[in-house]
Amino acid sequence: MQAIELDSVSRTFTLAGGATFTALQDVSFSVGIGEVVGYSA
Amino acid sequence: MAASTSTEATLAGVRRAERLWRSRQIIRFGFLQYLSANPPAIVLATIWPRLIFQTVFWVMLGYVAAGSDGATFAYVGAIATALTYGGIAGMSDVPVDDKFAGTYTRLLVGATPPTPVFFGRGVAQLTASVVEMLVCLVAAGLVTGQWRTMLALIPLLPIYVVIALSMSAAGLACASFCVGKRAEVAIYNGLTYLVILCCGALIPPGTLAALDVIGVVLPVSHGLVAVRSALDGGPWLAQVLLEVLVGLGWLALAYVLFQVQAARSRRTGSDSFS
Amino acid sequence: MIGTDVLLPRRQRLWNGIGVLLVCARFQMAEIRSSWIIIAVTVFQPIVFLLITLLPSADRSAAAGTRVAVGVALSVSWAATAWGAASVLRRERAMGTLARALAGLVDARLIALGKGLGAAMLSNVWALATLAVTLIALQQPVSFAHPGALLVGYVVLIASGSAIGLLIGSVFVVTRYGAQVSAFLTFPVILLGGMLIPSNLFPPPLSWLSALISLRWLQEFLVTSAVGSPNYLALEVAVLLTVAYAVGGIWLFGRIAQKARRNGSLDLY
Amino acid sequence: MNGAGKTTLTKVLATLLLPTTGTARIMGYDVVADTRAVRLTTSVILGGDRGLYNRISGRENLAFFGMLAGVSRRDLRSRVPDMLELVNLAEAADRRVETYSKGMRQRLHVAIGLLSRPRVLLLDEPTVGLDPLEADRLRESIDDLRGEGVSILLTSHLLLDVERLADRVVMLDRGRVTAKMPLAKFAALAGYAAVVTLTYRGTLGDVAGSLPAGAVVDRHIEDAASSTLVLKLREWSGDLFSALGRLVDDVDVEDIDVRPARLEEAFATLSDAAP
Repeated sequence: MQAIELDSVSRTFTLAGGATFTALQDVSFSVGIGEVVGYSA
Repeated sequence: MAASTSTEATLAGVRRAERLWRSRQIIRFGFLQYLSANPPAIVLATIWPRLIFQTVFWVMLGYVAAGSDGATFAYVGAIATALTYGGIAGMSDVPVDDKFAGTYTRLLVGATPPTPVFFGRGVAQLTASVVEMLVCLVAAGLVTGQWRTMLALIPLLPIYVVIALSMSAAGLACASFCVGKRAEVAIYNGLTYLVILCCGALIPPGTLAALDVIGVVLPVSHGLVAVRSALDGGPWLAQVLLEVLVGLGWLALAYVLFQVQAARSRRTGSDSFS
Repeated sequence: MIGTDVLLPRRQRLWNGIGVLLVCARFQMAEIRSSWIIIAVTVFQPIVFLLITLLPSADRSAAAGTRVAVGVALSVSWAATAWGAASVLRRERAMGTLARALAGLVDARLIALGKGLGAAMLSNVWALATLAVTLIALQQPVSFAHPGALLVGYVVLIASGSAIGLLIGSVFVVTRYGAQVSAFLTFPVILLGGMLIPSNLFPPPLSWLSALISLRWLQEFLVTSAVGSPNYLALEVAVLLTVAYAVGGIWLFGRIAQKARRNGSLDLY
Repeated sequence: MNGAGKTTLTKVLATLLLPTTGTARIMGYDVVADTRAVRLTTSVILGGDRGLYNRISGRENLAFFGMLAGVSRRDLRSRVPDMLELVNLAEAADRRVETYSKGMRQRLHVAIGLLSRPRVLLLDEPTVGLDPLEADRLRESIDDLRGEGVSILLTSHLLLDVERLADRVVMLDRGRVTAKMPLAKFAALAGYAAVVTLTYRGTLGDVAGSLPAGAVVDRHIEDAASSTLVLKLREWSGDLFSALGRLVDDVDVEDIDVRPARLEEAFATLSDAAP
């Protein structure tokens, strides 16, 4: 078991005008127990 | 077997004590927030005088409209409308405070769901509004010469406390309508005026059918019918139970609305509390 | 002296001053329309006051209806002013824009007065519209004997509202409890101002108080203009009081702004 | 919207936002199905000016949010003072939060996040607004947590945070994962200690030649009014200082700005250098 497991996570938002915005696209990575993972977007 | 049931009992006891401590903390924090927003000097200098003037105004308006009977009728109702300041405006400020402070996300991920936290923190507002009601009962009663009615109302104060409770539930529910938009002032003022108009506080029931129809589902209406009937020595329990029912209805509505708000903000990402 | 720029000739400065007043008024009206606060005071309140006064009372004649309608219009106008103009300064302070207004080239009092004017104009127009609709819904007859005089009285009402707004608005430069103070200010004036409740119902010391409130004289003038012949003396007293409020407001606002600048209490939110 | 991916991912993991597709688990619990279990094991520090009750003291904020996060009465009594000490807010604890500086508010956010002894910690720009000393103290306390087996997902623009704390690095660009590697590989490829920006009048001519290894010219613009030279330094060294000294002698210096390298700058060179 991992502390954090991300399996192709995506997230889109529909903005006021109806346009959609993709904030996350198929994100997959994991963080082990006691591990520190740094990330930046 | 006996050992395990006794440990289970103590575990349940610990959990109950923990829950009790948690609700006491939430209520205590509510008082902290209330006092930091309304220090005693401000309560004495502006809030109480404003409510006394407001109550006297309604009584005098009752007198101008329908003579001394009108004044007495208005006095009994105006005491209930004094509760709207803390019960509706004050209570709906509790979730709105979280909106402006940006602390709602913390409540969302907390161990205790938002609605009980709001209601717990609202106990301070509820207490303040009951105290305000008592101040208005005495001050306005003496100023407008209604002291005979004032004395008759004292044994009926528990009914006014029930009214305060059902009104606070409505205040909380109405806050959840406006949290998404910047309309909180108009919405809790709207509900306050609806209560003043439609609950038989200042306009006798039966004067305008439309008002009575709306009043049925609003707090205060049934409670005031109970008070007025008790003043004439008539039955009052049935109406008090109806008032409790209306209050529970509004509380359930508040709970559902805050759950819907939370679910929607998780779905759309539009944290309606920001 | 209210001035926008001391270097310009007097006539030019006066013209600039009026320009600033109108810009601030329009700005304030746009801001109020964007928030819902105005609805509470100028739509809900007139309906509530009108129904509570008219429904229980037996006398539904045109004269009685007019007296109540004028009383409600003035009471609501006061509530809108106490709240509108006051919240103008309270919001300026909360947003930190008050400090910028005080430091700006244009005299802050002109800005406050202009915004108060915008608040007063918008709220009175909305209150009047609501009143008209409610009176029609109740089929309550009212009379308009001298429309011209009524219009003059109405203009004085708006001027009075802005001046009072500046007077009580200056309180918000120093206190952070503006909401509670403005809520408090509403009812004493509505109660003792001789509008919906005749001041002769109160024992002497209190009934004299209403003499200091311009709205009480406007009530007298507007009712006599609508029913019978206008009482111009009452109008003159109202105008005198309005000027007194304006001068008082300008002086008080200046002193308080100076004090706030000395104690640095402007940015203490 | 730059940086939206970072906050969105943190919110999804903190159960504040549902993923559109895909699954996310924390300690085996699904963030959508087992929300309560995830919330009891995770703590999220979003930081920033909001998220605190301004008219209430720092200590009361901390105790209230700790209680809300499920910390028991006994633990709360001991851990509140400890946390205040840890984030160096002990003296200011009983002042209202509205009197706190940006850095103090950030430290209070961190104290709230650490109070409930989370198994998994989601840190969003933890050192933003902190002065170097406070940032170091915070990095030490986060490092201690790692010792206690706490797993941490940390986002930061500051290379120093990542270098000091992270075991592995993940790079997202416009919502997609573009790089995943252990810290050692990342540091080798990209590691810069600092960026020096020299603004001067006059001409320097060929700079690259006179610089020691480990210093790279990032940008060099010379014109009559004022010239700018931007250097990236792999690490500080004696001869680097003397080289800089010699550079500065020949020109009329207006300003020298030295700041820690930012993550994007490191990643920028990383993506250039990537195979």
